[in-house]
Amino acid sequence: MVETECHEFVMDQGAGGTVVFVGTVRDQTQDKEVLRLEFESYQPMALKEMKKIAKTVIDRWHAFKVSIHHRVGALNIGEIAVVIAVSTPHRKAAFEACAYAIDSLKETVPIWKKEVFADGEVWVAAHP
Amino acid sequence: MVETECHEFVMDQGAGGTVVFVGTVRDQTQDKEVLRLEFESYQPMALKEMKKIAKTVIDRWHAFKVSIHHRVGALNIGEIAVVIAVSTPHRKAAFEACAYAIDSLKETVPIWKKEVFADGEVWVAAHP
Amino acid sequence: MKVNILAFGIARDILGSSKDDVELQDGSTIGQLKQLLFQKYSKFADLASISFAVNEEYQEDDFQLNEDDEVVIIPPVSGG
Amino acid sequence: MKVNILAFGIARDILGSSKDDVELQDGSTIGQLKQLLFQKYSKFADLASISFAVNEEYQEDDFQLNEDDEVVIIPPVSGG
Repeated sequence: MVETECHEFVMDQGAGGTVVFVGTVRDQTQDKEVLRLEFESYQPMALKEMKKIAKTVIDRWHAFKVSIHHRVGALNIGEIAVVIAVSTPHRKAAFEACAYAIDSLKETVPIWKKEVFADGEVWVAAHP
Repeated sequence: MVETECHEFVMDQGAGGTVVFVGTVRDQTQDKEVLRLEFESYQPMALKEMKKIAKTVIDRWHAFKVSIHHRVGALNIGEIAVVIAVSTPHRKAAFEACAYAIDSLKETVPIWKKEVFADGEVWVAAHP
Repeated sequence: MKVNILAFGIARDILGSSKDDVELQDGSTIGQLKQLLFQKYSKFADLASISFAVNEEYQEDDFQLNEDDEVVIIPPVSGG
Repeated sequence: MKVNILAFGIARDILGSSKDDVELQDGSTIGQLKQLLFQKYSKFADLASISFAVNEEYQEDDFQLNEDDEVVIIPPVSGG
Protein backbone atom coordinates (compact mmCIF):
# COMPACT_ATOMS: atom_id res chain seq x y z
CA MET A 1 0.00 0.00 0.00
CA VAL A 2 1.43 3.28 -1.13
CA GLU A 3 0.58 5.06 2.10
CA THR A 4 2.68 2.72 4.22
CA GLU A 5 5.55 2.93 1.73
CA CYS A 6 5.44 6.72 1.85
CA HIS A 7 5.48 6.72 5.60
CA GLU A 8 8.24 4.16 5.87
CA PHE A 9 10.33 6.17 3.46
CA VAL A 10 10.13 9.31 5.60
CA MET A 11 10.70 7.56 8.94
CA ASP A 12 13.98 8.73 10.38
CA GLN A 13 15.61 7.73 13.62
CA GLY A 14 15.98 11.36 14.60
CA ALA A 15 12.43 12.32 13.71
CA GLY A 16 10.17 13.53 16.49
CA GLY A 17 7.11 13.24 14.36
CA THR A 18 5.80 12.27 10.98
CA VAL A 19 2.64 13.74 9.56
CA VAL A 20 0.91 12.02 6.67
CA PHE A 21 -1.85 13.57 4.60
CA VAL A 22 -4.03 11.16 2.67
CA GLY A 23 -6.52 12.52 0.14
CA THR A 24 -9.21 10.14 -1.00
CA VAL A 25 -11.89 10.37 -3.67
CA ARG A 26 -15.03 11.82 -2.09
CA ASP A 27 -18.44 10.45 -2.91
CA GLN A 28 -20.01 13.82 -3.51
CA THR A 29 -19.20 17.37 -4.43
CA GLN A 30 -21.73 20.11 -3.79
CA ASP A 31 -24.41 17.48 -3.09
CA LYS A 32 -23.96 15.80 -6.46
CA GLU A 33 -22.99 12.14 -6.53
CA VAL A 34 -19.58 11.47 -8.03
CA LEU A 35 -19.18 8.11 -9.77
CA ARG A 36 -15.41 8.29 -10.18
CA LEU A 37 -12.56 10.69 -10.76
CA GLU A 38 -10.12 10.79 -13.63
CA PHE A 39 -6.74 12.38 -13.03
CA GLU A 40 -4.26 13.31 -15.70
CA SER A 41 -0.91 15.01 -15.39
CA TYR A 42 1.80 16.62 -17.43
CA GLN A 43 4.13 14.19 -15.81
CA PRO A 44 7.68 15.55 -16.29
CA MET A 45 6.61 18.97 -15.04
CA ALA A 46 4.44 17.53 -12.27
CA LEU A 47 7.47 15.68 -10.90
CA LYS A 48 9.58 18.84 -11.18
CA GLU A 49 6.99 20.89 -9.29
CA MET A 50 6.65 18.19 -6.62
CA LYS A 51 10.42 18.24 -6.15
CA LYS A 52 10.30 22.03 -5.71
CA ILE A 53 7.69 21.58 -2.97
CA ALA A 54 9.80 18.90 -1.30
CA LYS A 55 12.86 21.15 -1.44
CA THR A 56 10.96 24.02 0.18
CA VAL A 57 9.71 21.68 2.92
CA ILE A 58 13.27 20.53 3.63
CA ASP A 59 14.74 24.06 3.54
CA ARG A 60 12.00 25.86 5.47
CA TRP A 61 11.00 23.25 8.07
CA HIS A 62 14.27 21.31 8.29
CA ALA A 63 12.44 18.16 7.32
CA PHE A 64 14.45 14.97 7.31
CA LYS A 65 12.47 13.44 4.51
CA VAL A 66 9.47 14.22 2.34
CA SER A 67 7.38 11.91 0.20
CA ILE A 68 4.81 13.23 -2.28
CA HIS A 69 2.80 10.75 -4.26
CA HIS A 70 -0.17 11.33 -6.59
CA ARG A 71 -2.08 8.79 -8.60
CA VAL A 72 -3.29 9.39 -12.13
CA GLY A 73 -5.92 7.64 -14.21
CA ALA A 74 -9.40 6.58 -13.13
CA LEU A 75 -10.05 6.36 -9.39
CA ASN A 76 -13.14 5.05 -7.65
CA ILE A 77 -14.81 6.48 -4.56
CA GLY A 78 -12.73 5.90 -1.46
CA GLU A 79 -9.50 5.29 -3.34
CA ILE A 80 -6.39 7.19 -2.32
CA ALA A 81 -5.47 9.97 -4.76
CA VAL A 82 -2.63 11.68 -2.93
CA VAL A 83 -0.29 10.86 -0.06
CA ILE A 84 2.17 13.33 1.42
CA ALA A 85 4.42 12.35 4.31
CA VAL A 86 6.86 14.64 6.12
CA SER A 87 9.19 13.83 9.00
CA THR A 88 10.75 16.59 11.06
CA PRO A 89 12.68 16.90 14.33
CA HIS A 90 9.67 18.52 16.02
CA ARG A 91 6.07 17.64 15.41
CA LYS A 92 4.69 21.17 14.99
CA ALA A 93 6.91 21.63 11.94
CA ALA A 94 5.68 18.35 10.48
CA PHE A 95 2.05 19.55 10.60
CA GLU A 96 2.89 22.94 9.08
CA ALA A 97 5.13 21.47 6.39
CA CYS A 98 2.64 18.78 5.39
CA ALA A 99 -0.19 21.34 5.18
CA TYR A 100 2.04 23.60 3.08
CA ALA A 101 2.87 20.70 0.75
CA ILE A 102 -0.74 19.73 0.01
CA ASP A 103 -1.76 23.40 -0.37
CA SER A 104 1.10 23.98 -2.82
CA LEU A 105 0.43 20.78 -4.73
CA LYS A 106 -3.12 21.97 -5.32
CA GLU A 107 -1.85 25.32 -6.59
CA THR A 108 1.14 24.52 -8.75
CA VAL A 109 1.45 20.88 -9.76
CA PRO A 110 0.07 20.27 -13.27
CA ILE A 111 -2.46 17.58 -12.42
CA TRP A 112 -6.08 17.82 -13.52
CA LYS A 113 -9.11 16.15 -12.00
CA LYS A 114 -12.28 15.33 -13.89
CA GLU A 115 -15.36 14.44 -11.88
CA VAL A 116 -17.62 11.97 -13.59
CA PHE A 117 -21.33 12.10 -12.69
CA ALA A 118 -24.23 9.98 -13.90
CA ASP A 119 -25.24 12.81 -16.26
CA GLY A 120 -21.92 14.23 -17.39
CA GLU A 121 -18.45 15.21 -16.37
CA VAL A 122 -16.59 18.34 -15.34
CA TRP A 123 -12.96 19.46 -15.07
CA VAL A 124 -12.65 20.60 -11.47
CA ALA A 125 -11.78 24.29 -10.92
CA ALA A 126 -11.57 24.98 -14.66
CA HIS A 127 -14.23 27.68 -14.56
CA PRO A 128 -14.59 30.54 -12.09
CA MET B 1 0.84 -2.56 10.93
CA VAL B 2 -1.05 -0.42 13.38
CA GLU B 3 -0.60 2.75 11.34
CA THR B 4 -2.39 1.32 8.32
CA GLU B 5 -5.16 -0.06 10.50
CA CYS B 6 -5.64 3.35 12.13
CA HIS B 7 -5.81 5.04 8.78
CA GLU B 8 -8.15 2.48 7.27
CA PHE B 9 -10.45 2.85 10.25
CA VAL B 10 -10.82 6.59 9.77
CA MET B 11 -11.23 6.48 5.98
CA ASP B 12 -14.68 7.68 5.10
CA GLN B 13 -16.25 8.03 1.70
CA GLY B 14 -17.23 11.61 2.46
CA ALA B 15 -13.84 12.57 3.83
CA GLY B 16 -11.89 15.23 1.98
CA GLY B 17 -8.76 14.51 3.88
CA THR B 18 -7.19 12.31 6.47
CA VAL B 19 -4.23 13.42 8.52
CA VAL B 20 -2.16 10.86 10.37
CA PHE B 21 0.41 11.72 13.02
CA VAL B 22 3.00 9.06 13.73
CA GLY B 23 5.36 9.47 16.68
CA THR B 24 8.42 7.27 16.72
CA VAL B 25 11.12 6.67 19.30
CA ARG B 26 13.93 9.13 18.65
CA ASP B 27 17.55 8.08 18.89
CA GLN B 28 18.60 11.00 20.99
CA THR B 29 17.31 13.60 23.38
CA GLN B 30 19.37 16.69 24.13
CA ASP B 31 22.38 15.11 22.42
CA LYS B 32 22.33 12.03 24.65
CA GLU B 33 21.94 8.64 23.03
CA VAL B 34 18.72 6.85 23.95
CA LEU B 35 18.91 3.03 23.97
CA ARG B 36 15.19 2.43 24.30
CA LEU B 37 12.00 3.87 25.78
CA GLU B 38 9.70 2.30 28.31
CA PHE B 39 6.11 3.44 28.38
CA GLU B 40 3.62 2.66 31.09
CA SER B 41 0.04 3.79 31.46
CA TYR B 42 -2.82 3.88 33.92
CA GLN B 43 -4.81 2.10 31.30
CA PRO B 44 -8.50 2.55 32.21
CA MET B 45 -8.01 6.29 32.68
CA ALA B 46 -5.74 6.59 29.63
CA LEU B 47 -8.51 5.12 27.48
CA LYS B 48 -11.08 7.45 29.07
CA GLU B 49 -8.89 10.50 28.40
CA MET B 50 -8.25 9.39 24.82
CA LYS B 51 -12.01 9.07 24.29
CA LYS B 52 -12.47 12.62 25.60
CA ILE B 53 -9.94 13.87 23.06
CA ALA B 54 -11.68 11.94 20.27
CA LYS B 55 -15.03 13.39 21.31
CA THR B 56 -13.67 16.94 21.24
CA VAL B 57 -12.19 16.31 17.78
CA ILE B 58 -15.54 15.08 16.51
CA ASP B 59 -17.51 17.92 18.13
CA ARG B 60 -15.17 20.79 17.33
CA TRP B 61 -13.87 19.85 13.86
CA HIS B 62 -16.83 17.73 12.67
CA ALA B 63 -14.49 14.80 12.17
CA PHE B 64 -15.99 11.69 10.67
CA LYS B 65 -13.70 9.37 12.53
CA VAL B 66 -10.78 9.53 14.91
CA SER B 67 -8.30 6.85 15.86
CA ILE B 68 -5.85 7.28 18.75
CA HIS B 69 -3.43 4.51 19.49
CA HIS B 70 -0.49 4.41 21.93
CA ARG B 71 1.86 1.57 22.64
CA VAL B 72 3.12 0.69 26.11
CA GLY B 73 6.06 -1.39 27.26
CA ALA B 74 9.62 -1.31 25.93
CA LEU B 75 10.15 0.27 22.51
CA ASN B 76 13.32 0.39 20.49
CA ILE B 77 14.64 3.31 18.43
CA GLY B 78 12.55 3.87 15.33
CA GLU B 79 9.51 1.99 16.63
CA ILE B 80 6.13 3.65 16.47
CA ALA B 81 4.88 4.86 19.86
CA VAL B 82 1.75 6.75 18.89
CA VAL B 83 -0.55 6.97 15.89
CA ILE B 84 -3.41 9.45 15.59
CA ALA B 85 -5.59 9.55 12.50
CA VAL B 86 -8.41 12.01 11.83
CA SER B 87 -10.70 12.25 8.82
CA THR B 88 -12.74 15.39 8.19
CA PRO B 89 -14.81 16.84 5.36
CA HIS B 90 -12.14 19.49 4.67
CA ARG B 91 -8.42 19.00 4.96
CA LYS B 92 -7.59 22.12 6.98
CA ALA B 93 -9.73 20.80 9.82
CA ALA B 94 -7.97 17.44 9.69
CA PHE B 95 -4.58 19.10 10.24
CA GLU B 96 -5.86 21.24 13.10
CA ALA B 97 -7.74 18.41 14.76
CA CYS B 98 -4.85 15.96 14.53
CA ALA B 99 -2.42 18.54 15.98
CA TYR B 100 -4.89 19.24 18.78
CA ALA B 101 -5.19 15.51 19.51
CA ILE B 102 -1.46 14.87 19.86
CA ASP B 103 -0.99 18.08 21.89
CA SER B 104 -3.80 17.04 24.24
CA LEU B 105 -2.58 13.47 24.51
CA LYS B 106 0.77 14.77 25.71
CA GLU B 107 -0.95 16.97 28.30
CA THR B 108 -3.70 14.83 29.76
CA VAL B 109 -3.41 11.12 29.00
CA PRO B 110 -1.81 9.21 31.90
CA ILE B 111 1.07 7.62 30.02
CA TRP B 112 4.64 7.88 31.23
CA LYS B 113 7.82 7.57 29.23
CA LYS B 114 11.16 6.49 30.66
CA GLU B 115 14.26 7.09 28.57
CA VAL B 116 16.95 4.48 29.06
CA PHE B 117 20.54 5.58 28.44
CA ALA B 118 23.78 3.61 28.68
CA ASP B 119 24.45 5.20 32.08
CA GLY B 120 21.00 5.43 33.63
CA GLU B 121 17.36 6.22 33.01
CA VAL B 122 15.01 9.15 33.45
CA TRP B 123 11.25 9.68 33.59
CA VAL B 124 10.62 12.26 30.88
CA ALA B 125 9.17 15.61 32.02
CA ALA B 126 9.02 14.53 35.66
CA HIS B 127 11.24 17.35 36.87
CA PRO B 128 11.06 21.02 35.97
CA MET C 1 -10.39 6.14 57.24
CA LYS C 2 -8.13 4.29 54.87
CA VAL C 3 -7.59 5.15 51.18
CA ASN C 4 -5.73 3.04 48.66
CA ILE C 5 -2.93 4.71 46.76
CA LEU C 6 -1.91 3.65 43.26
CA ALA C 7 1.28 5.15 41.87
CA PHE C 8 2.74 5.25 38.35
CA GLY C 9 5.98 6.39 36.76
CA ILE C 10 8.28 8.36 39.00
CA ALA C 11 5.60 8.41 41.76
CA ARG C 12 5.94 4.65 42.02
CA ASP C 13 9.71 4.98 42.27
CA ILE C 14 9.31 7.56 45.06
CA LEU C 15 6.85 5.39 46.99
CA GLY C 16 9.01 2.33 46.36
CA SER C 17 5.83 0.48 45.46
CA SER C 18 2.92 0.76 43.07
CA LYS C 19 0.43 0.45 45.94
CA ASP C 20 0.15 1.87 49.44
CA ASP C 21 -2.52 2.39 52.10
CA VAL C 22 -2.83 5.73 53.84
CA GLU C 23 -4.76 6.52 57.00
CA LEU C 24 -6.60 9.85 56.86
CA GLN C 25 -9.14 11.60 59.09
CA ASP C 26 -12.70 11.06 57.91
CA GLY C 27 -13.73 13.70 55.36
CA SER C 28 -10.18 14.45 54.25
CA THR C 29 -9.61 15.99 50.84
CA ILE C 30 -7.09 15.29 48.11
CA GLY C 31 -5.28 18.46 49.25
CA GLN C 32 -4.81 16.94 52.71
CA LEU C 33 -3.63 13.62 51.26
CA LYS C 34 -1.16 15.55 49.13
CA GLN C 35 0.26 17.37 52.18
CA LEU C 36 0.68 14.06 53.97
CA LEU C 37 2.44 12.49 50.99
CA PHE C 38 4.75 15.49 50.60
CA GLN C 39 5.69 15.23 54.31
CA LYS C 40 6.31 11.48 54.10
CA TYR C 41 8.15 11.56 50.72
CA SER C 42 10.12 14.76 50.28
CA LYS C 43 11.03 13.89 46.68
CA PHE C 44 7.48 14.75 45.54
CA ALA C 45 8.44 18.40 46.01
CA ASP C 46 11.03 18.05 43.21
CA LEU C 47 8.45 17.10 40.57
CA ALA C 48 7.28 19.54 37.91
CA SER C 49 3.67 18.87 38.92
CA ILE C 50 1.52 16.28 40.59
CA SER C 51 -2.13 15.42 40.00
CA PHE C 52 -4.57 12.96 41.47
CA ALA C 53 -7.33 10.85 40.01
CA VAL C 54 -10.29 9.14 41.64
CA ASN C 55 -12.64 6.95 39.60
CA GLU C 56 -10.38 7.41 36.57
CA GLU C 57 -10.94 11.17 36.52
CA TYR C 58 -8.63 14.02 37.48
CA GLN C 59 -9.77 15.58 40.74
CA GLU C 60 -8.85 18.90 42.34
CA ASP C 61 -7.44 19.53 45.82
CA ASP C 62 -10.90 20.14 47.33
CA PHE C 63 -12.23 16.72 46.27
CA GLN C 64 -13.47 14.92 49.37
CA LEU C 65 -12.27 11.35 49.79
CA ASN C 66 -14.22 8.39 51.13
CA GLU C 67 -13.16 5.22 52.93
CA ASP C 68 -11.55 2.75 50.50
CA ASP C 69 -11.32 5.21 47.62
CA GLU C 70 -8.61 4.35 45.14
CA VAL C 71 -6.51 7.47 44.66
CA VAL C 72 -4.09 7.46 41.78
CA ILE C 73 -0.98 9.64 41.93
CA ILE C 74 -0.32 11.12 38.48
CA PRO C 75 3.14 12.61 38.04
CA PRO C 76 3.79 14.70 34.89
CA VAL C 77 2.53 12.68 31.94
CA SER C 78 4.84 12.16 28.97
CA GLY C 79 3.07 10.08 26.36
CA GLY C 80 3.46 10.59 22.66
CA MET D 1 8.18 30.23 -36.91
CA LYS D 2 6.32 27.19 -35.69
CA VAL D 3 5.78 26.23 -32.05
CA ASN D 4 4.34 22.96 -30.82
CA ILE D 5 1.38 23.17 -28.49
CA LEU D 6 0.66 20.50 -25.90
CA ALA D 7 -2.69 20.72 -24.09
CA PHE D 8 -4.04 18.99 -20.98
CA GLY D 9 -7.35 18.79 -19.17
CA ILE D 10 -9.98 21.19 -20.38
CA ALA D 11 -7.46 22.86 -22.69
CA ARG D 12 -7.21 19.61 -24.65
CA ASP D 13 -11.01 19.45 -24.86
CA ILE D 14 -11.10 23.04 -26.18
CA LEU D 15 -8.40 22.37 -28.79
CA GLY D 16 -10.03 19.07 -29.67
CA SER D 17 -6.59 17.50 -29.57
CA SER D 18 -3.66 17.14 -27.20
CA LYS D 19 -1.26 18.53 -29.83
CA ASP D 20 -1.31 21.37 -32.28
CA ASP D 21 1.15 23.44 -34.30
CA VAL D 22 0.89 27.22 -34.35
CA GLU D 23 2.58 29.64 -36.75
CA LEU D 24 3.89 32.78 -35.07
CA GLN D 25 6.05 35.69 -36.17
CA ASP D 26 9.69 35.24 -35.20
CA GLY D 27 10.39 36.57 -31.72
CA SER D 28 6.80 36.19 -30.52
CA THR D 29 6.12 35.94 -26.80
CA ILE D 30 3.82 33.72 -24.79
CA GLY D 31 1.52 36.73 -24.45
CA GLN D 32 1.18 36.88 -28.24
CA LEU D 33 0.57 33.15 -28.50
CA LYS D 34 -2.11 33.50 -25.82
CA GLN D 35 -3.88 36.26 -27.79
CA LEU D 36 -3.84 34.10 -30.88
CA LEU D 37 -5.26 31.10 -28.99
CA PHE D 38 -8.00 33.22 -27.38
CA GLN D 39 -8.99 34.50 -30.84
CA LYS D 40 -9.03 31.01 -32.36
CA TYR D 41 -10.75 29.27 -29.40
CA SER D 42 -13.17 31.60 -27.63
CA LYS D 43 -13.81 29.07 -24.84
CA PHE D 44 -10.42 29.86 -23.31
CA ALA D 45 -11.92 33.13 -22.12
CA ASP D 46 -14.33 31.18 -19.87
CA LEU D 47 -11.55 29.55 -17.86
CA ALA D 48 -10.68 30.68 -14.34
CA SER D 49 -7.05 31.08 -15.39
CA ILE D 50 -4.58 29.89 -17.97
CA SER D 51 -0.84 29.42 -17.67
CA PHE D 52 1.91 28.29 -20.01
CA ALA D 53 4.99 26.18 -19.54
CA VAL D 54 8.12 25.87 -21.65
CA ASN D 55 10.86 23.40 -20.72
CA GLU D 56 8.65 22.08 -17.91
CA GLU D 57 8.63 25.45 -16.13
CA TYR D 58 5.88 28.03 -15.80
CA GLN D 59 6.67 31.06 -17.97
CA GLU D 60 5.21 34.55 -17.93
CA ASP D 61 3.60 36.47 -20.82
CA ASP D 62 6.88 38.21 -21.75
CA PHE D 63 8.74 34.92 -22.31
CA GLN D 64 10.16 34.91 -25.82
CA LEU D 65 9.50 31.79 -27.85
CA ASN D 66 11.82 30.07 -30.31
CA GLU D 67 11.21 27.91 -33.35
CA ASP D 68 10.07 24.42 -32.37
CA ASP D 69 9.55 25.26 -28.69
CA GLU D 70 7.08 22.97 -26.98
CA VAL D 71 4.56 25.20 -25.24
CA VAL D 72 2.26 23.51 -22.75
CA ILE D 73 -1.14 25.03 -22.04
CA ILE D 74 -1.90 24.68 -18.34
CA PRO D 75 -5.54 25.27 -17.41
CA PRO D 76 -6.40 25.60 -13.67
CA VAL D 77 -4.74 22.66 -11.92
CA SER D 78 -6.84 20.52 -9.59
CA GLY D 79 -4.69 17.79 -8.12
CA GLY D 80 -5.05 16.51 -4.58
